[in-house]
Amino acid sequence: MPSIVRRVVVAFATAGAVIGIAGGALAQSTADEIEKYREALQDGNPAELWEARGEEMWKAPRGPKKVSFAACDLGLGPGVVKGAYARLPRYFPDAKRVMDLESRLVWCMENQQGVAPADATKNVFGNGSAKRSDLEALVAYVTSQSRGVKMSVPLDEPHVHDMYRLGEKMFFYRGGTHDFACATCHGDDGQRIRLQDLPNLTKVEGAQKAYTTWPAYRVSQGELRSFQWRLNDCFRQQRFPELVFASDASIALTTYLAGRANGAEYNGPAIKR
Amino acid sequence: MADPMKIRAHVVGDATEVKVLMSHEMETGQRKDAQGNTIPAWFIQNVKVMHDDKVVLAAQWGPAVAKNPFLSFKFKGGAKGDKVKITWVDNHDETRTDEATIA
Amino acid sequence: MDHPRRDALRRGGALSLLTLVAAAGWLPRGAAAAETWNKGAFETHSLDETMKALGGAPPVPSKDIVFFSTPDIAENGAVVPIGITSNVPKTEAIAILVEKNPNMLAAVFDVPAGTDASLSTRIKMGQTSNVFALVKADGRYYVNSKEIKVTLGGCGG
Amino acid sequence: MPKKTFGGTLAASLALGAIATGVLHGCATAPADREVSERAEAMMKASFKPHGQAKLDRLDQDETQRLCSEYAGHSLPPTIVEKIRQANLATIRYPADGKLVGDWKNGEKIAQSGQGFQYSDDPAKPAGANCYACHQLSPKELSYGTIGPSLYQFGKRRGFTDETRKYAWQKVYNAQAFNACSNMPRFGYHHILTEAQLRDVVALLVDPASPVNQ
Repeated sequence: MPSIVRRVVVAFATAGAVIGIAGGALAQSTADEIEKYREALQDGNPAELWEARGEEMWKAPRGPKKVSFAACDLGLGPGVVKGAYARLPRYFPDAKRVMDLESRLVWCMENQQGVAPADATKNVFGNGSAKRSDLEALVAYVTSQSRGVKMSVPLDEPHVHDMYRLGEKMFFYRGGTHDFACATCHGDDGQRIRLQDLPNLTKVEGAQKAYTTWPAYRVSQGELRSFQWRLNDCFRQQRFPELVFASDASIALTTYLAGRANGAEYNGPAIKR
Repeated sequence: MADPMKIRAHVVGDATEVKVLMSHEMETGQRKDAQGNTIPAWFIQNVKVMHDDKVVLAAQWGPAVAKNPFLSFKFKGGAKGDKVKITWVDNHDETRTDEATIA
Repeated sequence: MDHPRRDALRRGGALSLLTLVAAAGWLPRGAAAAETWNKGAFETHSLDETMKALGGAPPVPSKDIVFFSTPDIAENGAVVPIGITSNVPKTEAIAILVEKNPNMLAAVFDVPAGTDASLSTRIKMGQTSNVFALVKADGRYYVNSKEIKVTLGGCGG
Repeated sequence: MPKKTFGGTLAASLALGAIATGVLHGCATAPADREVSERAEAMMKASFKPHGQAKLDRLDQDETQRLCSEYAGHSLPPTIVEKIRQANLATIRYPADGKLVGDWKNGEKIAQSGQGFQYSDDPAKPAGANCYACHQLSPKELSYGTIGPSLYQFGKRRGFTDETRKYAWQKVYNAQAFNACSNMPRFGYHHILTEAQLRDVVALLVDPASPVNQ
């Protein structure tokens, strides 16, 4: 090492001290520093770039029928975006189905804008030919319009209540080569995988903290990821087959987790590692 | 055509605080795609921030600046209603200029 | 756009960090400023190579250069927040270098009079490394460093 | 598929236990609840698609998985605990040459890797055990999880004995032989790791030269 560098490093190296600390103190200082890292990221969230793109898409005429999302009812009336995400999933009589935001957006594309079903979900999660799809931008915009709104999924509605109970069963369903269930990693307090804190989703506080910060800009991927993506990628790591986008099971699990988060202020899209 | 920047400019005391997010891949040229082919470098090389006709910050970036770059700094002066104009140029000679009003 | 000028700079070849920082400090005010990119300086591959370029004017270690909002540990190396404030009087330029990145120089900022010598941005780090904050002030060079650890994460990797 | 062989053994012994004690079904779970479980399972099977090596049969539960799902969130009745432990203990196989300890250096690599069995993984490549995701092992690795207990000085604390080596082998092979409904994957039972890899992971835990025991 050239002398100048050695001098600088010796004179001012601070992080090096971390190496010397053992056991609990080390884990604590690591956790504190990771917390500082997360705080530093809050200063600017690239999710805003998606929100801006999504807002334009929401307002523009789209699809073969040249219809904008002004006709799309997210549960609070056609085109109403403010606060809509905090009340999803919900039962939509026109579709005869409980829907989350993403399945509802796809329904509007197909049924109002005339988009072919295959096209509406072609590149979800950035699969296929594109790195990203319009859906992430639309999701970023719609969710941003519930920022500060209290989560209130209509669990009293019988269809929603049934999906909640099915989602709960799914959460505890162990299977695959590794015996994993959602609960394996998200069923206890204060646990981590590597250095990532795992929210205990069986408790209201844990579910609230987790659900209200999705979708999120993932710095590890440089992309905005939706809640459907979150579930899909959890099951991949659970060694399960692929969870189909907007499938009943994906909506049931979303209903369970969103319902657990009821009462908490929605605070997405967030920025995460 | 690149997506617009997200620029925030606020008066803080006697200075103006500028925060900007840019939409850019900032591809390093060192990564490989699924087929094993190198993904060519594609990154912003120059950034210039103007207040009126004055350059208040100029930067040269390499590909080690993070994807969807973020930059925050302060300059003296600037009044509510003034414009802050930011331009970037990347190594493909693509460029984008956006403007924000100081709040 | 001023292509001939830019190409000339690219052909410059053995441009050192010293001349880079010098160039940054003397960026012409005006439209041409945004089209100057010092290829040579952004292609130094080792610390030795970069530091050797400093020749007879090695930077002086300085505690007047301060890192802020810069964690000791990055949860992900793809985005590492770096904040640097230079309290060295007459600071003209601030550069960020990462010792163990394939190319050391990450960014250089020209700080004109009237702009605070304090900024934050985000860089990529391939692994745990020292990060250098290099400052040019009143024609002289100063440096401070900080080690940032990059951690592994996730369940699937 | 090895799982079927072992799973068969497992299911048979569990069924025997159920007949003997009569507690396998019905006590902790109301019929309405079971109806929801059945619909949830049917819904899952209609909502997943095969992807690469991850086929739909991964949703088929063996008896241990089924019981652990059923009793999740409730305390396990002692009889069920015992049945699960016995059935899983019966699945443990030992190397023909009796050698339980391999190379800790390779064990460390296996402990660091979380690759394997995801549909995004190349099935031709060796799988990892991802021990650090849940456990502290070598003190040099700062990035470790806490779902499982710290294994730092595993061998040193227990003594470098035949019993320790056998226990380590059994635990990695099938943790549910000891801890019913443990969160830990059954690395031997499910053939996640090869016999040689199991030896290497055991070495990481019990070799006096392993960084785990420094």
